[in-house]
Amino acid sequence: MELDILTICYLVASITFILGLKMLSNPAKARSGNLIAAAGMTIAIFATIFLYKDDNGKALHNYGWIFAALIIGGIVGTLAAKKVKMTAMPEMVSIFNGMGGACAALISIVEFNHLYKSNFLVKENSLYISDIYTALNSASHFVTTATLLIIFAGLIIGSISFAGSMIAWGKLNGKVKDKSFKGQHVFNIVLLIAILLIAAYLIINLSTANYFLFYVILFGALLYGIFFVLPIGGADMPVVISLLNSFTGVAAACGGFLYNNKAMLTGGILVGAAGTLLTILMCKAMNRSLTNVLIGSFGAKATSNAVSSKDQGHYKEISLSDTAMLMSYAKKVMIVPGYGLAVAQAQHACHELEKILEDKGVEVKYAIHPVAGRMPGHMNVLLAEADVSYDKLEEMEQANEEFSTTDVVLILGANDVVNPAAKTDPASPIYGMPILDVELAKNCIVNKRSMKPGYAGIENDLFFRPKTSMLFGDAKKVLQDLIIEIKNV
Amino acid sequence: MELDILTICYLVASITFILGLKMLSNPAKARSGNLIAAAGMTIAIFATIFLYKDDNGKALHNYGWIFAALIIGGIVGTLAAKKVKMTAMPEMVSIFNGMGGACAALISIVEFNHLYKSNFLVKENSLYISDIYTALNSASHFVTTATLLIIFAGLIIGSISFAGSMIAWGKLNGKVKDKSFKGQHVFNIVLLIAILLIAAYLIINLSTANYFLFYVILFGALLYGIFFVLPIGGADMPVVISLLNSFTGVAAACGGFLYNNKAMLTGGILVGAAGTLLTILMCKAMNRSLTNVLIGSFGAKATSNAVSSKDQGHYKEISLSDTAMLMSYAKKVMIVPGYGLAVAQAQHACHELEKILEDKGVEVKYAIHPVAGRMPGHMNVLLAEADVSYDKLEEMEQANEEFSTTDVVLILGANDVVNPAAKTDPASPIYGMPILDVELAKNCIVNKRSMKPGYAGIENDLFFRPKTSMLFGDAKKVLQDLIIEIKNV
Amino acid sequence: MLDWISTHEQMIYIVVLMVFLGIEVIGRVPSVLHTPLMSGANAIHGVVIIGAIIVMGKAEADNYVALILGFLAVILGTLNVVGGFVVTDRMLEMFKKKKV
Amino acid sequence: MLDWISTHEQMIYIVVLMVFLGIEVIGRVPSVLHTPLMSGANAIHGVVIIGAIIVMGKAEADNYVALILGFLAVILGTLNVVGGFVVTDRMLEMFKKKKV
Ligand SMILES: NC(=O)c1ccc[n+]([C@@H]2O[C@H](COP(=O)([O-])OP(=O)(O)OC[C@H]3O[C@@H](n4cnc5c(N)ncnc54)[C@H](OP(=O)(O)O)[C@@H]3O)[C@@H](O)[C@H]2O)c1
Ligand SMILES: NC(=O)c1ccc[n+]([C@@H]2O[C@H](COP(=O)([O-])OP(=O)(O)OC[C@H]3O[C@@H](n4cnc5c(N)ncnc54)[C@H](OP(=O)(O)O)[C@@H]3O)[C@@H](O)[C@H]2O)c1
Repeated sequence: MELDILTICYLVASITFILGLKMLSNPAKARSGNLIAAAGMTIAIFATIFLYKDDNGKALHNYGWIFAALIIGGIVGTLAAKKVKMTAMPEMVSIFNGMGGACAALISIVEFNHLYKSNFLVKENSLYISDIYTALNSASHFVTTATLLIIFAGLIIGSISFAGSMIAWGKLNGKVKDKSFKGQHVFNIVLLIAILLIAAYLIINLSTANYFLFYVILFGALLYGIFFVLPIGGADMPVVISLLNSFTGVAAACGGFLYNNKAMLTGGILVGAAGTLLTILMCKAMNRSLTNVLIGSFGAKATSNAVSSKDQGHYKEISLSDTAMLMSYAKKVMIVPGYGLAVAQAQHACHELEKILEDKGVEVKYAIHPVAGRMPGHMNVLLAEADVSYDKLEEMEQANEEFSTTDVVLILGANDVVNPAAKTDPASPIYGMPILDVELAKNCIVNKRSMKPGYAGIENDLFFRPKTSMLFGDAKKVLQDLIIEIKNV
Repeated sequence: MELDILTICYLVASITFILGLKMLSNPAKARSGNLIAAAGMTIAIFATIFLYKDDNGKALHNYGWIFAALIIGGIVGTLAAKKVKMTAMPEMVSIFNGMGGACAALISIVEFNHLYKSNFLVKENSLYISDIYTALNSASHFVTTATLLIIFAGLIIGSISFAGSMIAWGKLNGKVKDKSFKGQHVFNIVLLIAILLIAAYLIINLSTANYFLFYVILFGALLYGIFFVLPIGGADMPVVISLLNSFTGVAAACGGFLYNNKAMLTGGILVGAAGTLLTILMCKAMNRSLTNVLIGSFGAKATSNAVSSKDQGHYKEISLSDTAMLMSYAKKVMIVPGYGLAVAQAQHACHELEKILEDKGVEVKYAIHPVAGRMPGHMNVLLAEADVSYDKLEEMEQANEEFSTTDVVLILGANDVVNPAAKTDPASPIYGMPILDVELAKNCIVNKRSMKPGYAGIENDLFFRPKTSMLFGDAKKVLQDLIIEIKNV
Repeated sequence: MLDWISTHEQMIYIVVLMVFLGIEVIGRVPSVLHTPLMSGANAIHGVVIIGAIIVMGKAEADNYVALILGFLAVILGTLNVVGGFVVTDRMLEMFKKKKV
Repeated sequence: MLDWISTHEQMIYIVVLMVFLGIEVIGRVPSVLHTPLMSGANAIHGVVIIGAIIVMGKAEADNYVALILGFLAVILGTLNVVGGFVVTDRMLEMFKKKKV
């Protein structure tokens, strides 16, 4: 009876997961989708606590511990998620993802000990093993093999996901620098194969003599996770996190097999599949291939390019006062924010500039490129933090239509997303990526600190075009000075 | 071993069904999608024949019969499908759908007899029932109830689908006329409830005394199928067929439960769900609601409207010779085909007209409205039959852009799809349906036999507009005469 | 009833998931493909023929009802499958030039 | 191996169908929603906490390894779930005006 209700709860949960994810991919419904999935999750959790029975009909105990853990995790999680700065959210996601991976790995460890004990030590405990047997509702000693297989899968994937996410987190907040040694890729591959071989060996003949290898695997997996992420460029972390995210999904699914638990199984697989596709979509949006991101050839090329690139032609600079003039007397100004704005944390100054210009009767809009910044929606999040109203933000398509009627385009720390090479130069690594056609506007003012390239590490012709003039300096500083100048106009 | 291969074959089949359906909804891949599904089906069929074992490990026998049936069905099916005229294809689909429904019903009948026999008569036969027991891999006498439930569901749904499809077929080829008597809807509902009650009664206590009621149900279901479709307007048959199509899907799924056969189950449910959605989409395309189609209020309104509608203002006619003149000296002519062209079977004449005009250096194109005719793609199919080349067919969007540069629009038996009321008159039943903006063109010539309304049964303002002139007569006849006239120009 | 749910848990899951898939999969079909899609789906539910084959193949030689009905069922099922796929293919032929 | 397939037939089906669903369901996500979607998916795989709870709840009072690791696992799982959903919600707050 209770078990049947539990089943139903799980079914409900699975459905909410599917619906939730579906709605999450639709701007109008995303938020409610998230809440629906959350509701389903809550149901699944409490149903498990109160209704779960092992195959001898024994209910769960240790409620004290369980709730303690739930409360601790719940509070810490909420606080962390509430306090984190908008722009630091990808880091947060990375951490939480790591937690999930670790959780999966821990489960595998405990279950392994159980299984090991009950198989090779105290036989009186064999009650427990019979338990797993039936849990896997299958016959033959084949079970232990299958169980082991699942346990190991959960352990390895979970650990990789955990270690990887931690590194990704470190990179995003700059604590960890990109590191890679010669032939690291070879090393990684060898390491992975080694892990799998040991696992296979243990699965086939686990014995009191070799069971410690289990921990070798654990260690190896953690190591692999680290070396897997270390060489990848910090800017690609969103992609990496999304990938690790789908890993964790698979790890969770392993748990689903282990406990023959449909909620875990469906939820895990769902995320595993969706996460993988999402990762690919993310790469597409920056038009790169996944392998390209993982092998990081992009970053490599970048530096080389940056070095080799000679300053082709000359660019003209513009003074703050001239900029102030130009903008104050413009009818329409479009601001193109980029990664630099986020680095300089200049969103508030930017909003202020907007207000002052509006007071002067200038129409101000923002042109948002889908992959401006370092995560999709980065600019939306950033500007929203400085509460810029949403009707001022224009998607790339609309923006491109408006540039022709624009007097001044102010580019704040954006580079690749306005690089004409994406349209003109088939050799360019960003060739084919849709860009903002800022050149359609009458004037184009670019603020960045130097002539250094951006994420893609390539020269930007735009800076050398007649219509363009450079306004060097840190975005925040420049904007603040600009505001003063404009006030004095 | 064999059983495992069978399982795999079924899995493969299920996957091909999903992929096939997915590709079928994408113009570029549709055809290969159909072939993939067909391949999967073939695998499933032959795997069943050669690998299936009942739960006592007995393989199938009666191979002679089976293959005889397969060959007969295969040959007849292929011939019928190959010979049928393009425009009669919906009829064909309807027949095939009916066959599927009948097949499901027959299975239920046979299984019922088995179950009945083995339960109430010769107990020595109980081998068979144990068979179903295990087939449903569940315990308790509850099984028989569940089995009965499934058998009845298959019987009822299958029969309805069969009878309904036959009526739909009859309507499409004009053999059956729309019939409905006062309070027929009430009658239908009562009939349905009666069927369900009897079924419920039998499921709970089937006995030698009442088992004949099974055949009452069968009869009732067939009757319901007939009365369900009879009152619905012939033009709505595509929608009805699509609905019955999803019914048959569910009936097939019942078989899947009965034999615990995943291929049947997944295939059936897949079609059941997709079919239902498709039905709704079809209604949307003509912007109507499903209930509206089924209760047929539309058809009713139609007649009433047609009667009540007074000829508002006056229309001008145009002579064949003038039409010939106008077209021969036009730079660009757009032809708008509609249901009337199909009725008149004038596609070939139409193609000929096109060629003659082209010889005279006139550019001729066709503007295809998505729901012109009586089935989606009807016009494409029709014109393709008279091998009009595809680059001449313009989807509604492109067409609407081209009208402004068009000298003469020739409307052949189209009406609703060019009715401006869809844009201007919120009261109109077709309000909101996108239409072809033929009024953008310099001249607009409408060929139909009278001023009678079309499918929607509503007046068409277009006919009374200054730019429009009517050219009455049967499309085929008119076109043939027109061709002669043009030759003489 | 309830215990039926947990004994058939996996079946239920398969059904639910198929329903979702069925809806998701044809979500964005252009209206010009409605008829071929309907026809293709129609061919797919011909999978019911498997049931017919099983009935036929299990029928004892003396059980004429089963034999005859089964025989009929297999024929009808085949009609549904073969006819369905062939007709669909012919319809799509009409659209093939579109692809280019 | 092979017989494993047919004993776990339904499981396999569920997995396969979920994979299809996972792909179909997010097929058309606009790039601006990538991050929230990732974050939401991340919260969903927190369902692994169920496993942690079961471990914890089964652990015998004397089995400290299980107790401690289980305890840790539940905390981490909760972090994943709660944190994940909250963060996602905050992200989407950013887009809410978009909806209007
Ligand atoms: N959105 C995503 O999901 C995502 C994820 C990963 C990667 N990416 C990639 O990131 C790039 C985004 O393009 P983007 O134009 O936004 O950024 P970008 O191309 O990386 O250019 C950023 C520019 O900002 C300047 N900058 C840095 N700090 C600054 C500061 N404090 N003040 C003023 N300027 C500063 C830099 O030039 P100086 O050093 O000379 O100042 C740099 O050229 C694209 O290539 C995209 O593919 C996007
Ligand atoms: N495509 C689909 O999937 C589908 C399915 C079901 C319903 N529908 C509906 O069908 C309608 C299609 O619009 P439509 O403009 O193509 O057709 P329509 O609105 O039904 O008009 C057809 C016109 O052709 C004329 N006609 C009939 N026989 C003729 C002949 N032999 N020679 C010349 N003219 C003839 C009729 O006028 P006379 O009688 O005066 O000649 C009639 O007004 C829409 O309302 C649509 O919603 C479409």
